[in-house]
Amino acid sequence: MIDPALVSGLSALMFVIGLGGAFTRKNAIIVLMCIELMLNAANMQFAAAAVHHGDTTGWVYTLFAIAIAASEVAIGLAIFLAVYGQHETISLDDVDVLKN
Amino acid sequence: MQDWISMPLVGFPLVASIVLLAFVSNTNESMRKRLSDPIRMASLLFSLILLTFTTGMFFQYFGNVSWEGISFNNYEFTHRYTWIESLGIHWTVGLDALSFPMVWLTTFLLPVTIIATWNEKNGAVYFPILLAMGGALIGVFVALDLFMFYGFWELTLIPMFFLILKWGGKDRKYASQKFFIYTFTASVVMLLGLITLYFFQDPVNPLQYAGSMTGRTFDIPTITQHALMENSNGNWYLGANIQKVLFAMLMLGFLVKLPAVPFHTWLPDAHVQAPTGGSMLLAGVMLKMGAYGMFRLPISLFPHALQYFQFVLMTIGMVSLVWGAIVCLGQTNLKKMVAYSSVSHMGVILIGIATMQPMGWAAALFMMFAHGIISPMLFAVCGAFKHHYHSMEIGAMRGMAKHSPWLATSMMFAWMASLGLPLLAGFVAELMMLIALWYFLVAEGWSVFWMVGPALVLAVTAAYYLWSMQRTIFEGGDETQPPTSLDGEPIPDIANPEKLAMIILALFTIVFGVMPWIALDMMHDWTIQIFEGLILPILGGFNGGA
Amino acid sequence: MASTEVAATVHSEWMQFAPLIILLPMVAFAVILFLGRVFNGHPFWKKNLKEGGLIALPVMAASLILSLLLISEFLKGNSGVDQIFEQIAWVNTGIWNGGSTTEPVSFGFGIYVDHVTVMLLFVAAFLCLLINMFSIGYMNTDPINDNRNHRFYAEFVLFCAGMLGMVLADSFLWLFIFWEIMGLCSYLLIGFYYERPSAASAAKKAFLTTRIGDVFLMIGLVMLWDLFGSLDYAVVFATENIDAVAATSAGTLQWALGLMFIGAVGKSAQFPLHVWLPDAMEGPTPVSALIHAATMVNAGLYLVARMFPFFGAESLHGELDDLAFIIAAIGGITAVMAAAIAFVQMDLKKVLAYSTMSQLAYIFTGLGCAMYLANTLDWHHDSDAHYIVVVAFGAALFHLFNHAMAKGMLFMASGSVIHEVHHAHHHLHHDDDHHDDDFDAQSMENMGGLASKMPITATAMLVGSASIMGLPLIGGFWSKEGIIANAWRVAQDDPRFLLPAMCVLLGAAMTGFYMSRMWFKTFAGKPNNEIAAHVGPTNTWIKTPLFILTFVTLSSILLAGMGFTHWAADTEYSFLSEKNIIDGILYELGHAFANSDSFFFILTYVAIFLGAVIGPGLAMALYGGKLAEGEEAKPWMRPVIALSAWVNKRFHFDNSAFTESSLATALENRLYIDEYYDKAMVNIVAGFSNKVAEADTEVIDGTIKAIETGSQSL
Amino acid sequence: MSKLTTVEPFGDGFVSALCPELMLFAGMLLLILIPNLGRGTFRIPGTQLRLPWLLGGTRFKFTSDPRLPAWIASITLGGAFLNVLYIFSQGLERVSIVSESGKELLLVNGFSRIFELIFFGALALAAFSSMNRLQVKGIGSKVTEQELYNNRRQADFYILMVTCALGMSVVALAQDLFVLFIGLELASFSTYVLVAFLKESKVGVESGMKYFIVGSVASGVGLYGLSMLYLWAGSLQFTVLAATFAESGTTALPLIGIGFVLVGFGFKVSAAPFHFAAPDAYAGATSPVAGVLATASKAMGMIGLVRMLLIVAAPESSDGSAVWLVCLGAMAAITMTWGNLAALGSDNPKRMLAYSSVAHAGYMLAALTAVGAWNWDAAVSGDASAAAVAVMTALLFHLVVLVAFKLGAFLVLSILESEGGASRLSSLGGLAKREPLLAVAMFIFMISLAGVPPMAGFLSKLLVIMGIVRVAVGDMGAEIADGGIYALGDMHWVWWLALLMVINSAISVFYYLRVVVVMFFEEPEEGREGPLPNGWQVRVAILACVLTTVLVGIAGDSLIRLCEMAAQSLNYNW
Repeated sequence: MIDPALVSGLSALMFVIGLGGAFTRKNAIIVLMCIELMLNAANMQFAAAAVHHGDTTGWVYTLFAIAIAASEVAIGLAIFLAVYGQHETISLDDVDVLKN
Repeated sequence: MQDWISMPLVGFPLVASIVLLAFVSNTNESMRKRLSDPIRMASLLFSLILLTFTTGMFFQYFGNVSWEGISFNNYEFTHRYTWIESLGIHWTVGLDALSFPMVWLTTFLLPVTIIATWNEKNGAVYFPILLAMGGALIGVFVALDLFMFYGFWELTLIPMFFLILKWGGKDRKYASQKFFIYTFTASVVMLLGLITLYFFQDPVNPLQYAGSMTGRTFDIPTITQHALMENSNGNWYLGANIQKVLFAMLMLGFLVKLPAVPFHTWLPDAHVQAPTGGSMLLAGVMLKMGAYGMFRLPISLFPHALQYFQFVLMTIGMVSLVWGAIVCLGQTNLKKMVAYSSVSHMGVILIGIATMQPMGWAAALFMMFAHGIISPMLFAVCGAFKHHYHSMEIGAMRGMAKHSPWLATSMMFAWMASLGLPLLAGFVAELMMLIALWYFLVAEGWSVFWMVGPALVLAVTAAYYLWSMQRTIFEGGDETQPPTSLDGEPIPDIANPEKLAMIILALFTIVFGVMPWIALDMMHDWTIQIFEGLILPILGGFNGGA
Repeated sequence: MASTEVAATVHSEWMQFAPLIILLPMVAFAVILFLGRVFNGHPFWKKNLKEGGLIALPVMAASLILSLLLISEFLKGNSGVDQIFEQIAWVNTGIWNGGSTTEPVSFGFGIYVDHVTVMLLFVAAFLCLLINMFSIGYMNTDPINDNRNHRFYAEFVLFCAGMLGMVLADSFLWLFIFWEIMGLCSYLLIGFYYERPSAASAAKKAFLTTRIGDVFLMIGLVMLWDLFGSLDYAVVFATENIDAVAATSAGTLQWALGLMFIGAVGKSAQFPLHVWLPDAMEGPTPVSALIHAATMVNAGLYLVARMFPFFGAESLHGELDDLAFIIAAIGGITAVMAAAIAFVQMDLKKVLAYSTMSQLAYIFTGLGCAMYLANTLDWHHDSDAHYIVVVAFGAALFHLFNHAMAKGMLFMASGSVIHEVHHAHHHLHHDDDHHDDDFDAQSMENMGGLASKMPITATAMLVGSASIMGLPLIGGFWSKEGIIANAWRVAQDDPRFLLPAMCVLLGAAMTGFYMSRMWFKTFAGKPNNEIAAHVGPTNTWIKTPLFILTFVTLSSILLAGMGFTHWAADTEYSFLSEKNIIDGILYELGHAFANSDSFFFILTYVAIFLGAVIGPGLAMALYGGKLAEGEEAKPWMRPVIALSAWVNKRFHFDNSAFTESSLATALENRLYIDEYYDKAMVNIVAGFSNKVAEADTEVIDGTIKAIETGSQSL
Repeated sequence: MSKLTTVEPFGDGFVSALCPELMLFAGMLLLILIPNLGRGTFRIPGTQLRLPWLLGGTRFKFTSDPRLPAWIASITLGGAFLNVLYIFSQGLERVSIVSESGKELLLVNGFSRIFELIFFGALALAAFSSMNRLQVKGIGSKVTEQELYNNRRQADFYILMVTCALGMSVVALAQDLFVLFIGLELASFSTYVLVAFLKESKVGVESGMKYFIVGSVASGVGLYGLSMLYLWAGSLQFTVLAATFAESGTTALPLIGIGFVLVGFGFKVSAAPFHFAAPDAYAGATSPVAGVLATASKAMGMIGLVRMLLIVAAPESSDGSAVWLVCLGAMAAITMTWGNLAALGSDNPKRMLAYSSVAHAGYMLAALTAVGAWNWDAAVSGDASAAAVAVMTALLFHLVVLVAFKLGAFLVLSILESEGGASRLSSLGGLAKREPLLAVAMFIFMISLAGVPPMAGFLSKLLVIMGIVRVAVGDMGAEIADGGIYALGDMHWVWWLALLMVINSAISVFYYLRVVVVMFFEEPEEGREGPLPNGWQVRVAILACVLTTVLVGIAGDSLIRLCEMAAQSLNYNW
């Protein structure tokens, strides 16, 4: 059995990577991937905590979170597609019609 | 007692205005033009009905109230019912000798303003807005609930904002916004002061009319009563520190409204851009809201703080007085000059208050009243000048005595009244202020050099008024002979309604100048009552208390 | 609701109508203004009512009659008619003196009559009526005034109401109120010809200059109120009140009175607030007569005369002598200065204006000296001292009377001259279209030799001038000698007073010169030009008041004989005191010409020599001369003209050295005082106010705007 | 307060307790179904027999009406709204929905009901007024009006609205942090799509993308915070969390976890510094959607903040301040000031309203701060918790009336938008001439936003300031009456937040008035002089907003009491 603490640590690492990526990357797809990374970090933490507390609710949380992540990806990709259709790019820096 | 009368005083013009506005709301332009005549007549009729009411109240025809002898913090025509019970907000109205002259003044100025601006464009909307303005102003004066007071206080901004915005001069956009924002800023600070005051009430023993949720009340008579009890014996209601802070916060709102230097710069802009009717009501009544508020709230509640801030108030008043007058001398714009002269006159009110003498306060009250009759005439003259000669510059039109004798006469009369010619309304207030000031300076051992300010202003006021008359009524030199025509048209004198308005205003200026006691007796009585009811039990001697 | 009874001592029923003396003209003001506005140009209004002149005339007559009734009542009662009208509580208020209650304060209006009142009341009411008559002849015959005379008459009656009210008022407050009303009317009347820029600026100058004085007056009143708790004469003159004030704050009282005196300086056009008076000649001539003879300038004198009880109070003994000196000194300086400027004036009315200033200065000197005497002598107990004080004060008041009559006459006469010169000019040139070309009807350059053409006018002018000069036995002589004598009497006590004493003595000679110069240049010699040769006699409306005033001036000796100088100054002496009139005249003559005190005996003759010989002699030498061929003056003027012709022939000298000197230039420029004032106004006041206005927009409003833009840019 | 009844999912009383939500669910199903009804047939395999099964194919005339989905959605949402009102009028019943394992999932009480009122009201108005919207003109040549009016896309729009409402009401009801999160995500996903709904316009998709990315990052952070809290407490039940926090709340793990969760909610209420996406989203979204974001969505975020700050990390009852007090106070100050200053410089009315809603968020955060300080005055007697209730009342009142005037303002803009854009201030030009009543309505909204009496906005601001001042003053009034002496500095520092708030509302007058000036003063833009597009629905919605704004402003007592009741029902330990 893996020590839940290690899992927790890994999840923290994933979260930091995800957060950092989300803030620094320009390509919307990569940002989306980073967000997924953050969600998955949370999932791992839930799982680890469920093991730690011996509470099954944690597993349920994980399942729900995976579903949420999936729908988020679906929505995100759809929006990016529409963006590409209008702007012909999905670089966050280049999409800047909105001004004051 | 016919207490109900004070209700329609507020409600009637507001409702009338809304009804009239509803008439024209969804009409096109030609329809509005056709409607403007009946609406003008209706507005005049409504305002005359109001005037009849208040005049009847004065002559004890309605209510049989003797305006003298109402003791401090007692009110006539009171009327109260629950409004927002949870917060202790009641619809409370009432009148005393402080507010009644202002209410009468408002109802007097409404028909006069309507007459003076009889031919204002887009009248179908203009006159109802004037009515709404009048209703809001009356509301301020009759309100005996802090919430109501503040509500009407801000409500007055809205019709005035539209008056300036829709009927104003070239820079009306800027001026109306500045007017609104400036006075609003000050009054929200005042609002915070009011709320803080509200919560400093003692909730343990639930007050009369207290809110179910808060255990405190917005009721002015109740609060005043409490303050009166607590203030005695050298105590400070709410404690010295808090009282000073609250006093300052409330005063800020009122000083900006008054306005006092250095918070006055909204006034010239607003006046110059405002239409004649707006200016008349603005200068006639709206500025007085500041002085009225001072008497009603900070002075009645925090007499100790008043004494503490006496020097500050005296300084502000003196600076307003002198600064306003000197700036007048440097003005080339007729209306701006008159606006600054208002600043100067409001300085008189502040000085009167700062003397803490019954005579000084009576002078302040009478100045409120007298200036309320004189300044509309000043602005009516300015408006007529602008309307007929398409310019506000002093010297744009010369030799008015020749081609526009009516306007010239009105102008001279108004100018003379404003510079404090005896037997016209303004003189009594100035004289009483001077006497009270000197008495105060000597009695309290202040430097007599404070007297230099008023002395200087008496001369400077004459100088700027006379100088401007020289350049308008008379002819100013060879190179500026009066024109024989204006844009090819013969030069017009003022129209008949304007003449009528001028005559009415001049008549009342003379009436209150020759027989000041008509209004002054009641004001004097109020100052004696507040002194004997509030100030003397608390201060009981010069330099006491603080 | 607002009337309280304060000591109403009513002597007879109709006395209740005394306020009508003020009210009638006030009502007439409104009536004339209204009717004039409505019926302007209507033939009935114009011809039959003289555009309001014939409404004003009966009103002024009624005022005069009521005044005379009041005066006679006062004389009958002889003294003690203090308040004959119940006081109206005009302003009720309160003051808190630090005690446990507030003290009620009331400002009331009532009528107060004493000897000073009575004298001034007669002068004002009488002259107002005469000037009104004169105006009808003067104003209504000049087409330039058509359709605006109702304005003149309205303002005129209001002015008279102001003067009468000021005289009758029972408190310093109401004195000030009516004083200001006069200020307004003088503004309106001086600016009567509003189309002339010079008139506009003169009106402004008059109002502003007097206003500066008024500010001081107002503060003085405020201080006085603070001392006495009232401004009613009945209160402030009460001995016990004066004693109470004297005990604690005599110095403050001196300051208060001093500030009030500045108000008088402004109103009576004394140095340094004299600049408005010459300019005020821009108004029509009746206005000049009104302002300079009957009303406005006398107001300042009246105010100072009103202060006399303070100076005379026993408890203030020796406390107010500095102020008395200042009053006398201001008078002395102005007397010489104005006379000097009058030397070089060519404008007929300007000469008279400066003469007014100079004569008023005499009166101030007289008042100052009288007050010094009252303040330093023990006159309450010592009957000699009492006599000295009373005569000193009486002399000043008598000079006020004489000057008012003479100057009123002179102005009306000069108006008559100007009027006719103007007509002659029109008659010759028929150029009604260009009314105001370069021709100056007021300049003495356009006159000369008019004695034969306008006999009544010339006579009036001659008598008036003589009265002003103080030619023995005529009008002003009686009072002027008194003033000079008193000045020297005081100078013996207090060397400071040598300044005013020298000034009045010198002034006597100067007066003699400039008044004679004026008369000779106008009436003697040959006509200076064609216009002067075509001047015709004047109309009846103008002649009548001249005739009456000539008589009054000449009969001044009668008044003197009746004890005017004693009675006007102090109620202890009754009118027509114990002597009969012949005795009185003889007493006065003896007192004047055969004074038992050798100093004053010499002084009298020095003064007579200076005023009646040196001054006129120089003027004759320079300006005298025969009339033109075939012109014949009236018999009583012939010797004067003949004498002048002889002196001119015998002693004529070339005065170009003087006329080209820088002093003459300075005098022509009024000693540059106006210029300095103007510069101060433009550079200091206007400059400063522009800076302040700039600061207002740039700094105060600028801060607001900076907050605005600053927050917007965020 | 009524007794708490416990109900198991789908047990007795479940339907009556969750009636509004179930109505929404049914409406959602109808929205999916009805527009698809048509002459669709189903061929039995292997035969030529076609059975009509009514789905797909050529649609009926009735079902192809483009306004149909809007009607369904409006009726559903409006019905839910009326249902809540009805429940209020009948007296509230507190129902707790507890899972079989004993976990408390949802709680129906005054607090949740009043939020349901907000959500359903706002969405019903938005849906109703969107009914007649025409698409923005000139988004691209390839798009025909036919397509834009496509029934199926209309259906999508309203389905999302209903799901959004559903998600929001779950947030209001949730008693488990994770349930709350799921509701939040449901609502968020709906709003992402609603913002990006105009996929034919550059602006629409861009704002959608930005809103999506920032929102996703925020919810990612929030979810991670959730997991940390779970790790710490072993449960995400609010009751458990609160109890655990009271024991050991000041360690790093829960504080960081709570911080992360707050980031998620802070984004929803657009509090600084998480407000950056808001202006873009509002500007790009259609106006009714932006209105929903500014009102309902914000209220939803506020629920999260209230739950986390006041329930979980509750301020201690013994000596006052909550741990987060200074942090939140600073956030409130920055948010209101930043929002106002940014709004000053904005020329786009929608952006301006967005920033103004940031400023309003600041005011609400200030109120929350005050609640956190409710018990600072140690001498306070039993009356003090009423202070906290008062602030909470103010907060709820503010959220309720905000729907009226903020959404109303967006609805006015939506009329202009369907005419030709509302992204410049000048597009409001001459509105007073073109349609005076609309201008008057906008004027009322603006001064209400600015807080000028007698509008509802004034009353709400007054309540908030009163609440803050009441907390700040504490019991000093009573003690002064007993002879105590206090200075200004003796008041709690949240008083200065009140001062900042009034100064900010004065600043805000600048930009609100600018709108008014443009409407009443300036000429219409070229080509826009004519009458405005028709559409009685949106005007009815605006009228409802105006009436609410004015009536509540003049007579707001009953609403105040309602909010007070709701605030009291939140009370756990204060």
